[in-house]
Amino acid sequence: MSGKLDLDPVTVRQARSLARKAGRPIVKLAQQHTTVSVERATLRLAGLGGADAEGTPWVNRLMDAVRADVGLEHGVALPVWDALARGEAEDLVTLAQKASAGSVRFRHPEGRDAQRARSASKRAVGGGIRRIDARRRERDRLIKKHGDAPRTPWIYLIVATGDIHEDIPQAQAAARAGADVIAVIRSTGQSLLDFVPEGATREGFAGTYATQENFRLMRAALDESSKELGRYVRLTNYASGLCMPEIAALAGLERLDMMLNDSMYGILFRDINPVRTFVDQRFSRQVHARAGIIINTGEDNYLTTADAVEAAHTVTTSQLLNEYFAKEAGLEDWQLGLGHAFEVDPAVPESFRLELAHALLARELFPKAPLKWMPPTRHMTGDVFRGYLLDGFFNLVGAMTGQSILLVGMMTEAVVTPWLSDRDLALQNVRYVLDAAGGLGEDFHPAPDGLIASRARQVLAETIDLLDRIVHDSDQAGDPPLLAAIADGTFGLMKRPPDGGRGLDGVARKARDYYNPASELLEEK
Amino acid sequence: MSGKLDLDPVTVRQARSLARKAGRPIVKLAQQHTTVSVERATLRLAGLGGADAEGTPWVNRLMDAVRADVGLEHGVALPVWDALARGEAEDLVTLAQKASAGSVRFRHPEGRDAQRARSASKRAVGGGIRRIDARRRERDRLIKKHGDAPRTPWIYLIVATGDIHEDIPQAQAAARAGADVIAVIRSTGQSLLDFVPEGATREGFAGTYATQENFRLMRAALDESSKELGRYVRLTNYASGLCMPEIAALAGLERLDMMLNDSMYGILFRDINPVRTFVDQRFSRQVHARAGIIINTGEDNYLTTADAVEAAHTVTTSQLLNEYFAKEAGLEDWQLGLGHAFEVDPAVPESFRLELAHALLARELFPKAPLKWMPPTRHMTGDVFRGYLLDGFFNLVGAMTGQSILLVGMMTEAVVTPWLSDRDLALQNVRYVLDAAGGLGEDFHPAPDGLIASRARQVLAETIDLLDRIVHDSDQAGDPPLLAAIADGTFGLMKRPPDGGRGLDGVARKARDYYNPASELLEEK
Amino acid sequence: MTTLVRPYGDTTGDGMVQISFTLPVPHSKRAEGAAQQLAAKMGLDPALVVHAKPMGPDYTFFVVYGRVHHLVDLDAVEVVERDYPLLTPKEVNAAIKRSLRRRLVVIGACIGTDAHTVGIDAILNIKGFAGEKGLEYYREIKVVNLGAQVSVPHLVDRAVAERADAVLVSQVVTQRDAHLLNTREMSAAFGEAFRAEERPLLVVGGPRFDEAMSGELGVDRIFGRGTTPGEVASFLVHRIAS
Amino acid sequence: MTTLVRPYGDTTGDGMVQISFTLPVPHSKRAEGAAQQLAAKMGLDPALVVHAKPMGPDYTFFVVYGRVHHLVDLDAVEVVERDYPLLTPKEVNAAIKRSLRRRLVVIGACIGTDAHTVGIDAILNIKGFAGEKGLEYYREIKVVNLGAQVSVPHLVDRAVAERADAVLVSQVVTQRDAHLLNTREMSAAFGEAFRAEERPLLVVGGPRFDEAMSGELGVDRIFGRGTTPGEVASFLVHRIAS
Ligand code: B12
Ligand code: B12
Ligand SMILES: Cc1ncc(COP(=O)(O)O)c(C=O)c1O
Ligand SMILES: Cc1ncc(COP(=O)(O)O)c(C=O)c1O
Repeated sequence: MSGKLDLDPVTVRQARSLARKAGRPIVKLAQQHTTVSVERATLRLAGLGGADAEGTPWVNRLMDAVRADVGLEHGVALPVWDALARGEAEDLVTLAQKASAGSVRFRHPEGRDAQRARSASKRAVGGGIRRIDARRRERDRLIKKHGDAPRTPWIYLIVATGDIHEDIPQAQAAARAGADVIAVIRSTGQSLLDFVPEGATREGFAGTYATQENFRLMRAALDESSKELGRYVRLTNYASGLCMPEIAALAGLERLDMMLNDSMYGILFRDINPVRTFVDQRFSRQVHARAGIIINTGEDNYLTTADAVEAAHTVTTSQLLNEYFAKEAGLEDWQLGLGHAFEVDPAVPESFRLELAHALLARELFPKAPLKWMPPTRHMTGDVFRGYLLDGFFNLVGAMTGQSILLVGMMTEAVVTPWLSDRDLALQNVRYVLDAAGGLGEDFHPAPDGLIASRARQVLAETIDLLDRIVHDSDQAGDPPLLAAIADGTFGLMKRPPDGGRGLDGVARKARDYYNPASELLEEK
Repeated sequence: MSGKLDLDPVTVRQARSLARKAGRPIVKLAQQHTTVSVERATLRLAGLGGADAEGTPWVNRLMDAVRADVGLEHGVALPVWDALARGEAEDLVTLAQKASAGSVRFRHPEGRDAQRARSASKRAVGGGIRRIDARRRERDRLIKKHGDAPRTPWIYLIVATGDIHEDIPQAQAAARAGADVIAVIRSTGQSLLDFVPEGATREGFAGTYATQENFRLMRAALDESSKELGRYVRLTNYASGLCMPEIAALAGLERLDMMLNDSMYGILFRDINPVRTFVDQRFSRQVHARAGIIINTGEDNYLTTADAVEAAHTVTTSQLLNEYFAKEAGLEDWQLGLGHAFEVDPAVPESFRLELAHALLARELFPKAPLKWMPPTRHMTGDVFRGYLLDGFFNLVGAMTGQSILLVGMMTEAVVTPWLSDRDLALQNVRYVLDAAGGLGEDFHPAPDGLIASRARQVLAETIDLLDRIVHDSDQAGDPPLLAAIADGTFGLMKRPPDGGRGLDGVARKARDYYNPASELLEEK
Repeated sequence: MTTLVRPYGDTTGDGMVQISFTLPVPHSKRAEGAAQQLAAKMGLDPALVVHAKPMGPDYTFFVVYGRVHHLVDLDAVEVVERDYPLLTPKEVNAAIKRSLRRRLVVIGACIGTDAHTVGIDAILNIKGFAGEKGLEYYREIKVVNLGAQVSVPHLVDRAVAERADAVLVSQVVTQRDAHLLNTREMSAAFGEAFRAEERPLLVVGGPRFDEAMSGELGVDRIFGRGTTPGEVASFLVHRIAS
Repeated sequence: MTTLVRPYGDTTGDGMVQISFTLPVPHSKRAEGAAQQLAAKMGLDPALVVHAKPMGPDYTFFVVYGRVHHLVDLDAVEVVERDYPLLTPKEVNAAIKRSLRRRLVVIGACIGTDAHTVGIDAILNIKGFAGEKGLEYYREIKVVNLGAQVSVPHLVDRAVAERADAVLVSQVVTQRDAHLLNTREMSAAFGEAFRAEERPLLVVGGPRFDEAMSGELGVDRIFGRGTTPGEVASFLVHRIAS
């Protein structure tokens, strides 16, 4: 699956090097800051779970107390393990309880105390990392035992009832009907919560809360299904939002297999502060890298607010940036589920061939990445018959261009969150297309100067232009150029200034003596 | 659109020469016989229309009377115009009326009487032929005036209410919605009637009777639509059945534009006697040739009773035979709407690519013929969503292989005769596929040894085998080998012996002094 | 298991259904209101008109989603359940041999102007259907398949001539209730031609029959969509040879 | 034109409709009977179950076609028709200038956890919708677009601070009636924060609202699917500046 477009390798290299240029200052920025969620994730890796009677997680309670006493800039680890060493409590939960009752005071340890806290915290967090490692080995073992998805693209289906106990049978039914990957859609609003809810939940809107317990329940259910079906069924959830690092940690601990994790989605679509996002993103991806989790990026979303033809190059640009950030965080090619979508207005002449051009460009730019191919949403209407047809042609593009992860489209996209029957009909659609036309790639050879190849070249050229503009962008504060570009509305037509958005108050520039055992362990390897 | 399969020209020539070999004895047979319907068509061309009070057409009345007196083998012309010359009646209708009242006796004129009858009949029939010629010129004029269909494939839609007055608004609505060709489906059972009903009719089952008046009404309505829409909208009906020659004459007189006319459909699917069919077919095609009508053959039907993969080569074989018979009857390449269909079981792996192979084979074997591409019917179920999808992929094969006439498939195929909304949805489907993927042929290049090219070669090879078996077939009566092959169930799994089936009693071997002015005029040119 | 259920969209008991239809009115807000009214009369509440498409100047097509409050009472469902045992071909043959001491004679046909023979052939021809051989395969059944477009008088004549035990008739075209008209004509003709005790068993089949209508149509049994030859053979034995 | 109509399949008055739904029962003849029963309760007679597909061991999906006998009475259709004149931007500006003598202040937001801004942006942003410019384009309208996921208290505060004449709220997510809950919360909060005469005009919009529910939800107007900015501007002028 290479060379159908005959892309110029020099141009491709140029695109990557521009992405690196745009990304590097952001990485630096991320290295220089920490966030409340990074610190809470560290506590979670050290084994602190649970919540108080009001549902506020202990990690939040503890973090807030530490911050109140010594600030965020040194990290949570030294003050916490110093307190433990000082005998303030026998374990983390007790410490958190006492802290929230106001009966512990934290300090920033120095010298040998600091040394002692450092090694204790590293030991504790190391336990969590080892659990993640064990989960990863377990996944490998189960895949070997049950077998993997029978073919690519993997068939990726969502469940979204809002109630984990309705989600589970629906997910199992979907797996039985052929899904290789189940994604549990999250409740609206969760991404703006600055804490991760606890326990099994039944009250989500248009999605189910991401909680450790929900992760566990669903993973166990799908393990059952994997056994029954003789193939390992993957589970996906969302890292995005104000708690990216923590959710990434929980996903690793509960053996999720994929996570939605985009470098800019939170900024653009949830108005989360850009610095907060980039810091959280880097940490969360380091955790995913360790956990062997495949990330799913969110370029598809751009095309729900911007036009899919005009903005095609912003997708490519974002893919290159996501790739750069991901690799910098330690993810390997096989973990890069870069997103893109079938969102060209069906009324545009040759829309299908434009989709082929875009999809093939992504395929050939990222030949080893498990691309995530998203179905039409924006131009779906209440005409469910037309919708079913569009989904079929979306599936066909997926088959013809060798996409890796096929997010199954629903005919009721413009109407309701998917019904049981929608999912069944959608799978029937996918199966027909893959079985009947799966090999059509063999006969698909875009004419060298035909519409498809020209269009792909054009999008790549526009990408380079845009990246070039980004690396030369600037703002008065002297922020990294990518931040300035985001502020200008470059992506998805959303303008997000570096000092705007939610969660900025959870960011701190690291002090010189900042210490985080998780980062140390994750970067070691 | 040529050379994608790289067919061996020697093999192609061999196939055609075998078809000629199989067809020639049948043509001879046809030349040696006449039928009641050929003779009645001759009377219709001479201007005899109308029916008696019971609805029996005057042509039937007159024919039966002549036959009772002098037999069929001399033809109807000489006895009839001899009677007129003898002053038995002043015109054909009166003669028919008297004849059915038993007040005329017919004789077979000899010598100068015969000469006189011959020229009188030729003059009379010549009038009808001239009307057909005028209608053809009128069509050319209207196409020039209004414009032709904007692109290929032509979009071909059926109406089938059973009531001409419901058909008309539906046909006009369909034209407005984009149909280039309207076909009025015929009532069940009409093809077995040995007469053509008269007048405007409202009582068909699953189709509307083919009558001269219905033809006229619908053509007038579509002329109106053509004017309104600025493109000439074509009208199709069915010649097939026991009255093929007469309906062909009426179609020419009423400026229909296409006619269903297959060399073997009547034999196989209506159990009409093979000799009757071949004789009627030849005459009717001579009329179509003169009228500038495009024929639609019926190979698609084979795949409703036989398996579309196993029997693919019977379609190709029949196409070659239909081509041979058509050209022998004077039709030109642009008039050969050879039929084929998207009927491979969707559950067969690579079914879509098999369809591509079959459709491309037809396209490349008959590069100048306006191929008629028929939608899935057999594997349609009550799952209308799935049906809508299959129709989309059918449309795509049509676009990718350059089909000329696209018979629009309906999602309710397995449920009801098409509803107004089915037709609208179906057109939306066609439009999407043609607009979005119409140019995909540019990028479609079957790998030389890939599945598609190999499959096409295989079908062609099986065709040659079959034709070879046909030309070497024989039966005890010494019938032409093709008749023997039909008796063996070679086509559509139907076994039809040469002396079985309906309508045999309407066939006669021509006497030495047989005369038919219509044949003479039609063969002159 | 409870015997009262509701449609299931996304959660138990949500009652969600989809409907589509055309109204002979030009598209407008009022037309959408009319669609809503119809949906309400069908029991949808709330009813969401999610798609309205003008088809020419006089018609509008609608897609509606909504919740119905009707309960489906599984206990009240009346279906023509198979009330006879399903036999293997061997058992069928044995039963016929035992009780009739001659071959059972079956005549098959598509009557009226219906020319759809695939269905009746699926029941009669050796080739069969869904992996089951057709009745011709049964040693103890004599099959006379008359094919398509057989007139009722001709069918009666042949039934008399062949001393048929059962007459199997297929009807696929249902437009304007063609299948019902033809079936009634057929059963009436057999009623006239035979004394009640001597009348052959009358069986009709086709994909769009309502299996519960046999009484109304004057036949002994109706077989619908997806019937297999084994079911038919078992029924014949049950009624004629046991 | 007659005011009583029926659905149109293929001929006038045939009453034909299509429905589909899932029942939480394993596939069986009984299940098909259950589907038939539901269709009958919806008024289909005859009802033809043309497709039944098992979805796992516990559910079956059905497609049913049939004739409904309900009549649609066009006269009885109640729709929220536009009861105000449609103005051009020029006329809107002129009317505001004339009657308010200051700019009309509009606040827009997606409230609750809803983050679908495309709809409200289509109404507010200059770019507009369906070829019409959005309210920002109107010289005499001041638009404050708060964006997505705005909490109700925050919205009320801003309305007070900006002395808003109208508050425009969008709700797209409807699962578990999120849009209704949020709208009710919003109207209640405004009811508490303002005296009746001083309360800004409350307008909500989104593709799945029932436009007839404004009374029930305590708002002044609901706009549905396909609303254009001009309609909204004209309504505001009609209610505030005339
Ligand atoms: C194949 C086919 C044809 C072939 C028939 C070839 C042949 N020799 O049979 C051809 C191409 C000739 C044909 C022609 C026409 N057809 Co046709 N055809 C079909 C098609 C595609 C499939 C039918 C089929 O073979 N099904 C497979 C068999 C195995 O299933 P079955 O018939 O249901 O049989 C099963 C059961 O019902 C039962 N069964 C059936 N009969 C009996 C009898 C007994 C005694 C028993 C026990 C059981 C039994 O057992 C069988 C096995 O399970 C359908 C559409 C569809 N996908 O269903 C249209 C369809 C049936 N045809 C239709 C029409 C209208 C026609 C025409 C009238 C169109 C026209 N005006 O030209 C013509 C004329 C035919 C005529 N005079 O009757 C309509 C009928 C509409 C309606 N509901 O009234 C359909 C539904 C298509 C459509 N939507 O318009 N057709
Ligand atoms: C674009 C889109 C998104 C984008 C939104 C980007 C953005 N900035 O808005 C993204 C990708 C972020 C997104 C995310 C989600 N989405 Co979304 N999304 C859509 C989509 C594809 C199109 C909506 C749209 O933009 N329509 C175009 C606009 C112009 O139309 P409109 O909203 O109807 O607005 C018009 C009128 O209604 C009216 N109007 C609307 N508001 C107002 C307000 C006023 C005052 C007035 C006067 C008029 C008015 O005027 C507008 C112009 O005519 C729809 C599916 C579809 N095809 O409809 C799903 C859809 C709305 N999304 C849905 C869901 C569930 C989600 C998620 C919750 C999924 C999840 N759990 O992750 C998330 C989270 C979002 C959240 N927290 O709310 C569901 C809602 C299901 C339901 N009925 O409850 C839908 C229907 C898809 C589905 N079938 O599941 N989504
Ligand atoms: C990368 C990414 N993250 C998260 C989400 C879901 O967003 P949220 O849970 O914030 O509503 C999406 C949307 O599909 C996405 O693409
Ligand atoms: C060539 C041809 N003739 C006639 C028909 C229609 O048959 P009839 O009118 O005999 O039922 C068909 C079927 O579609 C056909 O393909």
